[in-house]
Amino acid sequence: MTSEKKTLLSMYRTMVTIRQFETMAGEHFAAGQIPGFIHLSIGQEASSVGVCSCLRPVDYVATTHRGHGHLIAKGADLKRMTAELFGKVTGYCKGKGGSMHIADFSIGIIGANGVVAGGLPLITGAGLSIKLRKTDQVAVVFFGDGASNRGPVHEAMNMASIWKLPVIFVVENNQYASTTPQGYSCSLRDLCQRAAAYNMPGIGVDGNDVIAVRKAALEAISRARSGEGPTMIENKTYRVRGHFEGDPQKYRNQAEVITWQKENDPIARFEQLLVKDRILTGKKSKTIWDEVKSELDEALEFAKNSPFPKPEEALEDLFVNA
Amino acid sequence: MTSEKKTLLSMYRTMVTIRQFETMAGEHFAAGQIPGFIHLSIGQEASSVGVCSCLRPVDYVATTHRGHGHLIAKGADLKRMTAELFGKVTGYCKGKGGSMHIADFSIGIIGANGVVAGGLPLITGAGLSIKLRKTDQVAVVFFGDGASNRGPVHEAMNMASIWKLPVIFVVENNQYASTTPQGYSCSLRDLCQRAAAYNMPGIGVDGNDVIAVRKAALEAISRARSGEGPTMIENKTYRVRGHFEGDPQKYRNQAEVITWQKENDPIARFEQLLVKDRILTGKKSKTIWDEVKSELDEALEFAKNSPFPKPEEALEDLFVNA
Amino acid sequence: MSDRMMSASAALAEALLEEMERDETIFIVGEDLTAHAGIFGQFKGIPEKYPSRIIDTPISETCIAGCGVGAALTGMRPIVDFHFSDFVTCGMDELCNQAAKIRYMFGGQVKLPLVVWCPDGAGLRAAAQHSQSLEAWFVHTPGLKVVVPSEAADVKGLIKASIRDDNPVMFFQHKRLFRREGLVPDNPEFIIPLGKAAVKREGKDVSLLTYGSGFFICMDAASQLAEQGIEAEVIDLRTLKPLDMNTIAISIKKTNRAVVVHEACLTGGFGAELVARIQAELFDDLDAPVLRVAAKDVPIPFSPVLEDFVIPKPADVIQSVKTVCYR
Amino acid sequence: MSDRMMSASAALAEALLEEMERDETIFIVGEDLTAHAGIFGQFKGIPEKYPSRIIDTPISETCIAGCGVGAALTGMRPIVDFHFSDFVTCGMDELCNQAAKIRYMFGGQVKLPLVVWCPDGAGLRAAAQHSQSLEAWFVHTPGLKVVVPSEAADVKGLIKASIRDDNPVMFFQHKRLFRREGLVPDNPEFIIPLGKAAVKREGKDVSLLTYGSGFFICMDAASQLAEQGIEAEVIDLRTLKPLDMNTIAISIKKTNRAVVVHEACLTGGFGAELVARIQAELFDDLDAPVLRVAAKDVPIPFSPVLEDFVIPKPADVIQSVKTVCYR
Ligand SMILES: Cc1ncc(C[n+]2csc(CCOP(=O)(O)OP(=O)(O)O)c2C)c(N)n1
Ligand SMILES: Cc1ncc(C[n+]2csc(CCOP(=O)(O)OP(=O)(O)O)c2C)c(N)n1
Ligand SMILES: [Mg+2]
Ligand SMILES: [Mg+2]
Repeated sequence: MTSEKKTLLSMYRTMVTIRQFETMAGEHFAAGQIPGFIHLSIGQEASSVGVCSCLRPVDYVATTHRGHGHLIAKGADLKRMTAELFGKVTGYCKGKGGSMHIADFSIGIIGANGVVAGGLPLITGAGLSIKLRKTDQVAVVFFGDGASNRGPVHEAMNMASIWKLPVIFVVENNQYASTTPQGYSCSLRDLCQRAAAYNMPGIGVDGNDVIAVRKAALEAISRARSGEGPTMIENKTYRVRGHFEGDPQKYRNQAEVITWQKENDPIARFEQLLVKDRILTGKKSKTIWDEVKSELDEALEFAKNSPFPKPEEALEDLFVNA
Repeated sequence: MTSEKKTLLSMYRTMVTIRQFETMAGEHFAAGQIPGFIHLSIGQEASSVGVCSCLRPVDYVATTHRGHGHLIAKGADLKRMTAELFGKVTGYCKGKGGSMHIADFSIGIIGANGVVAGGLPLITGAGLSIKLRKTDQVAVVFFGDGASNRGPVHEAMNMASIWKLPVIFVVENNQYASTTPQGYSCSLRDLCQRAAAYNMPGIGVDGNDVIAVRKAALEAISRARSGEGPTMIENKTYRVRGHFEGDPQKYRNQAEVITWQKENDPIARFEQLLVKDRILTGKKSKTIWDEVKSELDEALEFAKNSPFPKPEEALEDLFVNA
Repeated sequence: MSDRMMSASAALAEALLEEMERDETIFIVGEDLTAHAGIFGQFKGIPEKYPSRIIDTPISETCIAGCGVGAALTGMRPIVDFHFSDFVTCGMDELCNQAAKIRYMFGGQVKLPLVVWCPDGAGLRAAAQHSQSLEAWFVHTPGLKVVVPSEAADVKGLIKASIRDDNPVMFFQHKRLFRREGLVPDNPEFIIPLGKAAVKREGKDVSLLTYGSGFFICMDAASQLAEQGIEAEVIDLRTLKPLDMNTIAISIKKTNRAVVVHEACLTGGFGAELVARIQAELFDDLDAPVLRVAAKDVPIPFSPVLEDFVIPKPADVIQSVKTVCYR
Repeated sequence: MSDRMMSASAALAEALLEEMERDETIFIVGEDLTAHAGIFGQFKGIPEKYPSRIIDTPISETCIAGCGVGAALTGMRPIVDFHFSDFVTCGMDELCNQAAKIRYMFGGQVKLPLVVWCPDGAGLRAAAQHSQSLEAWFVHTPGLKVVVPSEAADVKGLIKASIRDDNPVMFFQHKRLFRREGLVPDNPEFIIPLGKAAVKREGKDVSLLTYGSGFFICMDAASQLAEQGIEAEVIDLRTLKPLDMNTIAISIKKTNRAVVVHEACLTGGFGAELVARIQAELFDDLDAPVLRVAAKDVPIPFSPVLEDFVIPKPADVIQSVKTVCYR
């Protein structure tokens, strides 16, 4: 198999992993086994995988409250992620973070973020750091259509632009910010138009087409590496689950959701393509889904069998050498 | 004399008043009679007067640390302004504010602001208030090229746009933000291009041409009043004094300053125009300068003869009914 | 007129509906208000009754806060919904450098009738960035009033007083207490003046000074203490600024002992201010140091075991009470 | 090696030059740094020596702060210049919800060596939005260290310790004290560990606990008090978090009286925390209440008469000392 084909299959597998991970998380949340609240990115897997499939472990990613997909696509460990969601001591953050606060600095994930748009100033700092250290890393930040109206986005895009930082701003326009339709909170339909305000290329992409997303990301990365500065990518997609699990969703018609699910599912679309190009068969696909399932079962087992932290461990990890 | 001519002459007089007021302030600051620090807008009078000549007392203006010109153009009382600069109890703020914090709510000046871009969120609120109260007022905010890179600008312009608020965003691009050249801190030369990011008209104007500024302002006001929403106006101008009085100005060549002063002084340009159109004569102009001078002498006298507040008055004015 | 059992959330909505009826300059502005009547359902009925006076915004906390300030300066009485109190960080300049200072800086020219409504507090496994109690920052900012109600009736009486106040008021309401029910008077003119604490349980042995979620912790502790023969007086401060030192002093002159309880983390919390004032003003009345019970000095962790360990519990109050009572 | 007289500003620049020489991951980022070597000239020599490591930014406090955080997470040791401490309001989320919480939230995975340098304080007739002392907000934020030096030598020793610390440090330096000179050791390894207070004047009658500009007020008051027969011990806390309670306790066990002095406004200031701890931990050692001397609870007004009235003076310290000494 060519390396290109391998890549495509591995992307498919990652999308399937995200889908199954989040489906599992949703179920266990509904069953009361995951505390707090969780935000699923089901239906947006192409955005995570299209972008992160182009990144190496040394490249940085900052993500959001809806970050499971980005984390998995960047290579995060399913066991430690699951355990973190369950609040266990074996989780990525020893149970201190939960769904909204997972990071893995060893593979360049500088953090999910509970503050909408909170990742943008940080990624600008990561970009500056790359520039000062003169490495060929790139730094990617994911944020939402809702986030795009926050002030820090403006400051970060401007700063990345004037310094020509190797940063990629990926806005995932999933058409809602919590209860608020994108078209209400912004007078533009195409958020990538805002790139022009920073003299930066803005690429609008069908965000449920993983190949198109990947192409845009590769273009942005090549710009970043060659010192031409940041790029904004808008992945147009759709959030098929509620904002958070349990969301009453009075703000939209379920028919809209179903249409997206049925007609524009990024995994189904990619699968069709792979089948058409004879990279995947129905049987192979089933194998992948099954393999992923057992990987996730293992992760779940691991999480369930792991202990909770000891209460006093709440006092650890605040300061280095404290 | 036609009313049009009267308006033009009154605009000229206001520009002269601002120039003389600030020249006086600079002198008294240098002489140690004005405490703190002051920022002069000498050379930018066309922007203040071009815009404010179109406003009525009921219309709102929010200004900046460099606000004397806007205040005077909006009709502020010279005596109370001068007294405030001197820290006297007869000043606009009873000595509590100083140069950076003057307001006159009775004529719609909702405040100068020591926080760069601090006026933009406030003016959005004023705009929303107008919309809710259904009056025909308009709300104008002045801010600098430096300010334009702050996040609140993004949030305010977006919000004003989606709600079609009767707000006018006037960016005074005087080419420097303290020591920082505009071209360093932003990848665009024309800040009015950023209006497009909010689906809002952005008008670039020769900010030292008071007639051009007025024209742009009238256009924006008519849009605002007819419910079409906000407009951004960029007045391209130049700060001929230091950022603050006493600024060593190592960041620029004095030749640049002198060129602007000599070749692009907004008052001289307007005077030439008025003389050419036979609205003003050299003699009439001298009379205006002299009249303004004596008005200012009076203001100065008033300020100097006014008492300082009593120390304990520092405890007043914090809360209503406190 | 009689009292009804209702939730803190319903008490808030009722108060707002009554006030919005009374004064048409009142409006509410913030994120995600109309679809679900606020993300906690706290504005139930308002989107239907006053659709143009409850306004959804983009995610723009800085400008939302500033919008409130600008509207308050120009004739309106805005209520800004801050979504989660944790995000006051995104509007600190508008709250602390603008709202708090404008009247003073401009020599008293203008009034600024603004209510900043902030749902706060821990206990929902919402982790470090959605669980804070940040009232102390605002207590340390001259020009702001700070209100932290506990029971449903307090919510109603205090939000009304806050709305009618001509000054900016930071109003913190605990997320975990929205559904908690309490008796609320039926009278639309039931108003609790800012700056009045309430003695909610009388006792002679120790004064428990508290507010917000701390109140319920103290009431719980007080019942348990009573069984052990210690009569704790529970004072619900309700307003932190202005502070009702008078009620506190009367209590301490009687009990000669005090414990301060709040959910915000210990160091630099409002309890510190309270202790500093008490020992300065009532030094000779104190038979023991004033102790503080508060969250431990870490961000709020996610895992239930950890979170429960960090936030204060009745047992912590009981222990401190026994220490000051030397038992 | 000997001591040299130098200004606090020169001490800062010298320390930074030495540290930047030692460690090439250190850089400075903020507004208007290069043209005039910082708006107070505080980075003298650095733009020439390390032009690529002192970086001018647009006016974007939010992103500047975030930039520091992001760079610290990815191998650098940034120093963020906040221009005026008043504008921390524009970076509160990055400081308090990000920098302070990241290490903890992520279970200790990463270190965050960040210094946030904030010129603060009143006395320059700069009015309400350019004169604040806001250290208390950060003391109340778990995850941040807080340093407030007074003398030139402290500036040098503490900035070095802050830079070498692997945690985020808020460093407040008073604008009015930049030109004030003091003896500074010549030794590039002269470092003052965070969390060590200094007894800068010994005395037996009362402990004056202070930091930053308050230190000079206390030294002045102490000389005047000495003439009147009261020997005040002056403790310069230097670091507010971590706090050196040990040095404080030793002093109070000797003097049995304390007055806390700071320039920040009284209510909810750091003095409250100090008093609360002292009375809790040293109750039996106190012969009098611990009093606080601080700015009055209003924004800083512009007019010199007003500003001078609002900020604390040696006379205020003297009066409080006499009160606690019952004279
Ligand atoms: C600064 C801030 N404001 C508000 C919130 C509450 N909040 C969490 S997610 C969200 C919507 C975000 O929308 P978007 O950016 O489009 O991302 P999506 O949820 O669609 O992925 C809101 C309002 C927050 N976490 N942080
Ligand atoms: C939020 C904030 N950051 C920084 C400053 C310090 N400062 C005052 S004026 C100024 C430059 C402003 O430049 P610009 O917006 O272009 O206005 P101009 O001074 O040119 O009129 C700066 C950095 C401030 N007052 N507020
Ligand atoms: Mg969205
Ligand atoms: Mg400028």
